[in-house]
Amino acid sequence: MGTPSLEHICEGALLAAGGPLTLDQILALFPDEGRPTRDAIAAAIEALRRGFEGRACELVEVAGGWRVQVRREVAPWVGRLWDERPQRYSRALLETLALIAYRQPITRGEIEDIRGVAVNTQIVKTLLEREWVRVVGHRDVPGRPELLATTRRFLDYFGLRSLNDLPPLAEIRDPAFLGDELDLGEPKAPMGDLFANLVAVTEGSGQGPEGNN
Amino acid sequence: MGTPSLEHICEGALLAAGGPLTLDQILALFPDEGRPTRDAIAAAIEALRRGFEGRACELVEVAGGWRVQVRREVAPWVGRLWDERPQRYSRALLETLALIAYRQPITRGEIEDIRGVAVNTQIVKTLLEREWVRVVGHRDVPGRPELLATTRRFLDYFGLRSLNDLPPLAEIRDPAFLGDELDLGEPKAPMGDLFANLVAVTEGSGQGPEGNN
Amino acid sequence: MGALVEPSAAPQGPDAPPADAGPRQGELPFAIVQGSPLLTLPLDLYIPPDALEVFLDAFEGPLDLLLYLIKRQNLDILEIPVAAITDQYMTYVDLMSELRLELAAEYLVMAAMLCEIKSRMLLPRPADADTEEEDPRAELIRRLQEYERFKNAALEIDALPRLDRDHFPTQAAVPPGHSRRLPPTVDLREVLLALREVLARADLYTSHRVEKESLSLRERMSLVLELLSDGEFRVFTDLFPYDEGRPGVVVTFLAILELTRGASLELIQPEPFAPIHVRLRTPEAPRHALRILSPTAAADWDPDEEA
Repeated sequence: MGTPSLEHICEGALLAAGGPLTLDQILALFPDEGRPTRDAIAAAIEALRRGFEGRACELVEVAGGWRVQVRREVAPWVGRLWDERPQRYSRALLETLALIAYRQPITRGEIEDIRGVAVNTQIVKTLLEREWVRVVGHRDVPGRPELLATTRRFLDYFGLRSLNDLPPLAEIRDPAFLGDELDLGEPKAPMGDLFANLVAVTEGSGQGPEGNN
Repeated sequence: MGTPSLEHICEGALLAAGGPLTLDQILALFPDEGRPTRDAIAAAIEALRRGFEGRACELVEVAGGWRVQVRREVAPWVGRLWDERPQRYSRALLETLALIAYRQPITRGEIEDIRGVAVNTQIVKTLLEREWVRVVGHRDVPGRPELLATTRRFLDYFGLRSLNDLPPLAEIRDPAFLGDELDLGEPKAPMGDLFANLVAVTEGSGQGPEGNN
Repeated sequence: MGALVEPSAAPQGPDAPPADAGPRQGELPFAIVQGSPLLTLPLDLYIPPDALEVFLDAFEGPLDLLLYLIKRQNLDILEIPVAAITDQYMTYVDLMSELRLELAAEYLVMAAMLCEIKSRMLLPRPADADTEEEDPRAELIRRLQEYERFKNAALEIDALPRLDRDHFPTQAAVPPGHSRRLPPTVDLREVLLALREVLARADLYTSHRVEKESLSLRERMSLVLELLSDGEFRVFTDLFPYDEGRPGVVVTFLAILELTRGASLELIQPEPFAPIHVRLRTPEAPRHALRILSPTAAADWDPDEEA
């Protein structure tokens, strides 16, 4: 094939990488002299993405960059390459994960408050081991509980580009018997901005703190 | 893409497998009922092989079965994905480099006199290979030891216009300088910002050449 | 593309589980007792402790159980009939304690909360609107809603296509031998810290004082050596830069003197007032750093073919 085109180099790298690659990682494959521009790489990736249409794989953007993945339609057969069935996660684990994803950074105690039951230590351990969740700090209250947040690996695993791609949270409705004077108030988001953004996106716009219906 | 074709299933499996697959392994992906014939699989593989022509990867038969691999032409770029992570340089190397920068042209013996220990040959070799240091002459004393000096590349790497941009020794001796308040974060390759800070500090003090004590 | 191979009727593939096999509250049997699903709790019947345990295990705590009780009756959380729900809830709790099942503390706390709400609902509410009192159910409703939204979010996250189940990354093989060993990156600060340490150590010996020399002089010494690195003679005056003004000339002159003093250079003047030539010292050269040749010797001397 002679000297490979930019698109071929990107294709080879993305097919071989086994995980997402950022534009910068792709740029780093080229020596300093003769390094293509970011725009050229981006254009090659876009051409590649279209080229994958109708094939067994697709090129998708996730938090960690661009990734070639086997299409969902083929997964049932391909999954049989590996003996173990894909893991199913308990509701307790998924609820804990959901709370960390939507309410991060969050302490274990805050998770317990919302779920109404103690958080199983093993669940948090599993989430940490899978590197879906990590400790990002400690809340400055007695006991200095750990603050948990999701990782880029979590986003990559679930094919998300950012937390904004999470399915929107359901709204909280005010009971009919409550007048406006009663502010049920969303429990204050621990670390303001991150969560404020998340809420704004997930709960839709043009809605008060707790949309009244 | 609807129900996947046999060819798509083979393509997905071969790309995801991370190693060669035999026809039997591919056959085993299908449940007993509705399993295609070996001939059908072989035909699909042949179609796939031709489909890969002119792309970044190729489908080749190796001892372990069929494997998708990056074409040789693309390998020089793709192989860089697995560049070996750099180790850190030893303290001895950094000390040697610093002495060459501040006391050039300097012989190995003079470096040993100041450091109080022998200079490892490998260290000088590494500095020469990195092209941060070179031999600029020989001192005319018995043994004619090499005189070492820093290079233009050294200045470029550390973002210096000339050696005068290095902070004077007096400042380096000051325990407050380079202290934690000057935390410059992770070592980024060539460090524009770091150096901007340093220059600001050194220039602010009306730096003479090399202030003593 | 060749024959379509459809392994089973379900489009999910060979042996995919039913699409919504996940537990769905409100449709989930309490338990499977001897093969048959137990859809409503037979309060009037003996319940094997095992079954009750399974039943309780299906819930993620008191809030989940309450949500189940509400949804089972197609009630809206917002209009929760506290009296009826409390009675049902208490039935379970009583049953559990009768059976001496270990009851998680959360269930008891919720029981106490429900009883309190129920009793407050029974109290006559003050007639005047000024002292409007919060509905006793408000906090419970808020908690139920809050829990429910995350319970649903968990189901949605579970439904997201994910690696190892719905997608697989590709891993094409790469011919070996193309990866490189990268040199470490170095921070100038590291170099300076290293130097500080050397200086601290050197100070202990005090025999090595760092002299007062400017780095520009040191740099110029290196440059002069580099200019002469081919071992050839250069005309002395050619070593001086003319674009750096007086300081440039001075520093270059000092550098040449310093190098000559250190016997790295030799200066040669064939005869008085003739141009001075400079080159690197070589082992074969005579020991004098500065030679002024005698007029006779100078007559034969040619800098370009120096022995």
